[in-house]
Amino acid sequence: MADLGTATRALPLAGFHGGSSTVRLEAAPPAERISLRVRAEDVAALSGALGVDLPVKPKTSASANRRTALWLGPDEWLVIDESGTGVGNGLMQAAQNSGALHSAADVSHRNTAILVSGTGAAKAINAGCPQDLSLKEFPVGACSRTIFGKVEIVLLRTAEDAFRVEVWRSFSDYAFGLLSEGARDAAVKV
Amino acid sequence: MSASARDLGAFRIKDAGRHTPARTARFTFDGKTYTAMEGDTVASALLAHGVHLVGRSFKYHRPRGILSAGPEEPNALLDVSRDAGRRQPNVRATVQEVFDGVRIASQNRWPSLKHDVGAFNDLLSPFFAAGFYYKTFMWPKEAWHKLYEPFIRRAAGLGEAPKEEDPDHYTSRYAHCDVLIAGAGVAGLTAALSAAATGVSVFLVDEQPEVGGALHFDAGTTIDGQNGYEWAQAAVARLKAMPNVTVLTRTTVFGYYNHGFLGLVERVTDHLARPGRDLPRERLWQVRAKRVVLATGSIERHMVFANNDRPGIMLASAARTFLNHHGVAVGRQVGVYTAHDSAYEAAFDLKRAGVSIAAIVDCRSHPGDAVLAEARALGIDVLTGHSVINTSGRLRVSSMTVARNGGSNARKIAVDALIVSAGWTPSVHLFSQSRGKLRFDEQNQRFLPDIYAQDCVSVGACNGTDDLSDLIDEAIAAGGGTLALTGENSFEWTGGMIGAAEGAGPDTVVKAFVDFQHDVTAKDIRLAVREGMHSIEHIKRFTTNGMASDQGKLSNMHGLAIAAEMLGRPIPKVGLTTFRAPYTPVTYGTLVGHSRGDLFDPARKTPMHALEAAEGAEFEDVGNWKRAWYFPKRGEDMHAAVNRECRTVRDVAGVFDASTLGKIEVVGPDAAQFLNLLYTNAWDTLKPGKCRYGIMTREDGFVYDDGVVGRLAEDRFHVTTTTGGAPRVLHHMEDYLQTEFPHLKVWLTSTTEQWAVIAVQGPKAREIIQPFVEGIDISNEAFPHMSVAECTVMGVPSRLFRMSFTGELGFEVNVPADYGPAVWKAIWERAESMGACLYGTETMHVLRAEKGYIIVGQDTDGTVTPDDAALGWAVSKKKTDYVGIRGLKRPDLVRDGRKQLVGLLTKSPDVVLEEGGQIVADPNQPKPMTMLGHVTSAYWSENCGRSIALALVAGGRSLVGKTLYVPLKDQTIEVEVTDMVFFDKEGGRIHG
Amino acid sequence: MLLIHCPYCEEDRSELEFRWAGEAHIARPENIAAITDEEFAEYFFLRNNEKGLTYERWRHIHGCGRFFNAARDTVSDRFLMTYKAGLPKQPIPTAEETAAIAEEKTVETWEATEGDAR
Amino acid sequence: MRKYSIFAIAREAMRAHKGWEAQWNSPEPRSSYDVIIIGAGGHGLGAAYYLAKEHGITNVAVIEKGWLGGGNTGRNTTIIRSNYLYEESMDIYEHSLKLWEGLSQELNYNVMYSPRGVMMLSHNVHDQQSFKRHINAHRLYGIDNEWLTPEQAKAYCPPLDISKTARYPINGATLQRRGGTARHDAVAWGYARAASDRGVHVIQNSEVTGIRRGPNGEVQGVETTRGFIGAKKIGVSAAGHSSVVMEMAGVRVPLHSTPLQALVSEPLKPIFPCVVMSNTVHAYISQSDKGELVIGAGTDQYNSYSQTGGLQIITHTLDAICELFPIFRRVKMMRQWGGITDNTPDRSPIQGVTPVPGLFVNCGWGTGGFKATPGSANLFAHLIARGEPHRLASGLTLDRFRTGRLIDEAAAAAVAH
Repeated sequence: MADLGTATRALPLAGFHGGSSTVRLEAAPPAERISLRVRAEDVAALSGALGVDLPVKPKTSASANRRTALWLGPDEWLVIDESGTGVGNGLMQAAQNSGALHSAADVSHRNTAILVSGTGAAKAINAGCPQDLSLKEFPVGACSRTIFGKVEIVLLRTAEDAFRVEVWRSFSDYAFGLLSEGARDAAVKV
Repeated sequence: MSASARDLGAFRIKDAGRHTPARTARFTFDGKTYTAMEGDTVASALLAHGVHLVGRSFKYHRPRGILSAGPEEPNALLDVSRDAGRRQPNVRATVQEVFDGVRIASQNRWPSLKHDVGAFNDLLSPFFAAGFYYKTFMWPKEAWHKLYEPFIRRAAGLGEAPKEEDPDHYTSRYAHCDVLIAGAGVAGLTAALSAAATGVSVFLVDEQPEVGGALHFDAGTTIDGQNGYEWAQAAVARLKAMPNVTVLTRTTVFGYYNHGFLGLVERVTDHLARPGRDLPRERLWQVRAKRVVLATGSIERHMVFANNDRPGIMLASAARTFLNHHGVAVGRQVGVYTAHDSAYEAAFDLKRAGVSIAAIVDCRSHPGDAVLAEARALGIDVLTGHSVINTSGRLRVSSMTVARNGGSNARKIAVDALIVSAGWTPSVHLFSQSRGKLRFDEQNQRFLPDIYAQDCVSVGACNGTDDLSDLIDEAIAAGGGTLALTGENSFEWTGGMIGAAEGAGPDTVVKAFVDFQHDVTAKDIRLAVREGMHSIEHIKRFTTNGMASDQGKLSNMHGLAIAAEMLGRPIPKVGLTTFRAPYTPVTYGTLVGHSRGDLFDPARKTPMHALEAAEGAEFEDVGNWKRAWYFPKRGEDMHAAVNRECRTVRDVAGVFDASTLGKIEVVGPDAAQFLNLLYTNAWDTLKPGKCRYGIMTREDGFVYDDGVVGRLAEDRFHVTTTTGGAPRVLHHMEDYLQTEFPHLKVWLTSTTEQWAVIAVQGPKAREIIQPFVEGIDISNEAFPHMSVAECTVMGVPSRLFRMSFTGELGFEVNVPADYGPAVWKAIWERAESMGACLYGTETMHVLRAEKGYIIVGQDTDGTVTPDDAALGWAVSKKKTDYVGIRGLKRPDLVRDGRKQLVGLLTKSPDVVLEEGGQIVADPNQPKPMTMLGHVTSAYWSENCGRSIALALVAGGRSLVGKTLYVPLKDQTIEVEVTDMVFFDKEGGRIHG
Repeated sequence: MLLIHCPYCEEDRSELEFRWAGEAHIARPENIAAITDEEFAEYFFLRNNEKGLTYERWRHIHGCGRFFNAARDTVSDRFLMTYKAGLPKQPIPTAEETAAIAEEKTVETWEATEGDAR
Repeated sequence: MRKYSIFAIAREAMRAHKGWEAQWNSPEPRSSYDVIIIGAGGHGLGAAYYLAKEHGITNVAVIEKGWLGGGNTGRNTTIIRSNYLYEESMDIYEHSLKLWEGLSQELNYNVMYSPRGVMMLSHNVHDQQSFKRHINAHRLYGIDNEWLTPEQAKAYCPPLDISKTARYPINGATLQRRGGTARHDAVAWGYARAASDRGVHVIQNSEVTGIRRGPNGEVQGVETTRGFIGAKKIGVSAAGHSSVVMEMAGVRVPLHSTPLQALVSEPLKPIFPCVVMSNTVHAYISQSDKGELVIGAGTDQYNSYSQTGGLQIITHTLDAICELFPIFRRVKMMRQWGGITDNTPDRSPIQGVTPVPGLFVNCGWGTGGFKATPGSANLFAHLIARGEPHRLASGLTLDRFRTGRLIDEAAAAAVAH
């Protein structure tokens, strides 16, 4: 009912930014997300419906028209749509239109994202992430669900010196805090 | 600067050492100010000023000096402070670098280092033999804890723990590399050059400020025709310039763990006078290395002889380091006592620097010919086949008593320092930590790496490779590359011994120290053997040999040899104590790293947290979550606030944040079938648009979790779990889905945080939310109790549940989390205007208890079945299978007299029971009493106008109406057993 | 901290991403409702707890989320192999690895083990 | 056995301690014994001692693969308490605590039992409910344990941070004053000496490789690295290795063996007066008489016999310690080590008969075995001598896993103890 107004979206990290001389930290803008579960035989159908090819190789992602599909497991993807800013979730609709067997759950608000960039980005993330983030082992486009300190994150490398850290909303200020410490340490001249 | 400020110490040798005279730093030791050169360690700086006495030993409080020049130091442990908050006990003077303004103090002495009353213990030492405390202090019984122990505790210990919270910060970083090289001496540097050239990623780690290892003291080494130390600095400069190489100095590899995982601690600021605020004090590196090259070198051993612990007695290599690296002479009239050629070179260097050498006393009859010839050439008096059998000097050695082996022709020789060497012990600590197996090298009396347990190789001195060119070849090979490098030493070294020296044998009673810090002597070790300690571990524990903060780097081999001799068994048959991490002590703060304060453990907050805080909410910790506990108005205490909230919810309505409840989206054609297997109730009968309360057990049949499950569509369920249970329930479900029921077409997704959940409960609940809800009719007829529907709330796609945990008409509005604050604000504004309240978890607990609704984890523990919890109705009798179906049938789970959940009413309505109170039938029975159960929930119920309680009671349901007792600390409370519903027994309100 | 090869991610990952899930290849009885108390205790409680070669389950809980099986030596903590859930118990690949376990399992009198002195 | 006393020490001091005799015998094994106990830890040695002292059975051998007291007895953090929840647990741990109180005198060996108090911190409402349940049970059962306010807790243990701003503020604590610590090695050595004095053979450095059984399945003896040794009865008290030994007799037990780590700091002057444990943040700490802070870490998550564990277990423990005691952040870890704990599904021990005639088992003490040493040993001796459990241990039998009558201390054992 219009007179009671329409709810506005408030991101958990709204206004957060920080970092150091070598690392920039900022909250990512709002996005639509789904957790997508699909059997191998239906991957093609969902790829078509979503307009982005679901990658089937571990630790890889694919992007098309502002939609990114991240391989999380053999039948699991996180699909992020950065153009989706309105209410509702176009990804859910698109998946449903595929007509193929799948499970899509709207997690647009479960996750929030932190953008980590700069020459010290990998070092900052390694303050809490045990994975090898060298370009050789974790090239641009690589993604993985992993551990960051005491919380779980999904890590996506968007450029040589830029990462997207997807984290559950109630863990996001912890993640931001640890990234801030990592960023400070990454700026220390050895 | 004034003359005194420029006084760098009377024992500085002009033009010796590698420091820059222009750069000095002032520091204090026990209140007296000294000037040091930048690059000095506290040890070298004090020695430059002729200060040898720096500490007192652990047990006998004997005066002690500086024994070594490195991390193996057992004696010179000092209290080092930058300011009050940055005080560090037990710092090794041989490792701590001097910086301007640092304050140093000696430890374990009172009133002063020179006059320490504790030294009285030394006189009593005949009584304080190893393990004496096991044999006395037993009478009277209480005296140990009340009298003896406090005394012993005060006497023991070394430094004083910090009294203030540490103002410094520490950081931590994970890293990966192809090759990690521990130690940057000749071997480590060579291996690094070799490996780096192949392009692999290399970590080169060394604990000292500069690389070079033994080259710090060994001035006789030439590499590539260059002075060894200079070659090392040039080599590391080349390595630092390579993109694939990381060089870490002042960094110790303290632990070698499973699967190529190593712990490193980098000391970042402890050597700086004015560290920047962003600098961590220390950094923990957690490195996963594909391969490890151990180039950890070896440690010189002291000689074990009578009174070998006086200040001024030190390792020959240490004296050489102080001279060649720091430009400091350890004395003016120096004696040498050795069983190894290396000490001769120390004498040569000192002699050339103008220090007079009293004599080289060599217990061997045949030292190396080359060193002997050189000694003669330099006019140094060498006594072969002789030993030092005693020393004198109270606070510093003043003479050594020398005798021909066998004891004849003893004489005193005046010295102001005595440098000793019994040979070298390979540093196999990290190899051993990696679970490699050692072998004993009979000929050289040392343990060497034998069988490797991980992808790791030892090179150089730690591998027993003494010859320099062999060492270089070995290191090049270990690096995996090729390299043209040659090197030579001025002398070949021979000799070495372990165990007690002349005059300290089994027939003697002298104090010949093996472990300096713990005051363990050769005779203590023999005593242990005499008392039946035949395993080296027993000997270690009985004498505490090797258990001091140096972890036996100097003492272990000597102790082993003395024990072996006493036992008449070869050394390998006596065994070697295990090498444990850390190699040298590591600060807690470093290991903790970032995990402190806010980052110790994530505090999870709901989307509405800030709004609730603004309304004055008090919060409670539930798992990781911060939940609004109650909302006190001005002047209200918890009791008053909760009473008001309880009343208001039932009279008008209340708004509650239920966002923390776990949520799992269960999607797929076989969803209902899956839930049938995971919950005790049946789900295929649940129609879309309806919800149902579900109980989950594990195979053992005990209540595991509960929650309301809504069916949104044939193939989509919205499952809720307890707040604390969410992660384990999902894990439990995934386990069965993936490994037991993989044929089912269904998927699980955690949506706990997708939804902000706003519960509106109470008679006016519908009226409150009505205007916000679009797309469905929420009238009682169209949307009765236990309904669920997707709709729009304030223009946002939402899920609306008609359900209640209060017994009132209730709704739970699920909106996408980012919209939570806006919707909460709007609903609360309207609710408030209608006289409703905000309520927290405490009121929720009271209201549900009034209705007899249980809380899993409070009214149940891991031993309660659904039937025990009066939830038997939720266990399907028809289903042929579900998780728990068999466990529930086990004898003990179906026997009579099990503890059952019932209500309790106190005889006097005003008395509120204590949660956790135990229940008995006869309060006057003798202890130990027979306890029937305990109170699980107890509250003052404003709505009932009396106290209420729930309890688990043996055979409870058969005791309804009976009187039982709850004996508390100060009173015994009489209670009547009742059913579990205290309010609105007919349950009409929920359908309002 | 162990390094574990996830057969789904096809990569070695830190133990921090994994959760141990007990002995492998213990199937839930088809007719569980019908088995005896003894059989239930056997299924639910009794485990081999091998010293040496053990077959166990892990879940890559902070990675791909999959459960999988592993063969590990509980003396050295060395992984011999990991394989996907649902596959039958896999034989140990090489004789030398089996030998390695035998080596580990030699007598543990103190000469044999203490400080690993030989 | 030459009695230990201040006078004995004085006498020996006069002659350079040359007169001390071996504390225990190291004999060649006989061909057979009435009872063989496998495992010379505190439990096994103690059982042998009580067999000789209270049941007159002296033809006993304790067989140990390594050195006596070298397993968990010599690797634990020496905490003693009896404030468990269930009656079966209270029975055995309180029986043990009573024996601790007189053990030094009983053995004429100073085991340094130090009743300095064991404090358990409560951080939230749930902790408080659980602790009150414990305290009330203890009071009615005759066991000392009391509730402290945060201020009282701070007064008893000054380094404690009770600020409300802490991540998990402390809302109270329990204190068992009779709880405390003892010198772990001394317990093994004292029992070994006293048992040896009564004729028991302590046979170290001999590994049991098999259990020989007769026609009716009854035990006949053990195969060892020193050959076969006959026995009418066998008691297994092998802690982390219990599964391995029981397997030799074809008996499976519901155990899994996991590494449990601990660490000590450098020696410091007295700063920490008692034992403090926290289930919520997973930590426990005390200070040894030598001045080392003794800290118990958690168990690793997987089965292992390696006596080592991951660094992350240590760091997580120190997180918690430094939150509770911020002044310790600059203190240094001097040594870390691991033991192998044998854990049951309900975190309570198993002590009782087995399906094999003549074979008795004492295992599953998990992370709590040290405090139980005298009590467990005493009741195990009774079991072996009489062939049936003592009343105080009657609930600890293997059969409970069939009937489902578990003694679920798991909740109370959220933190290793």
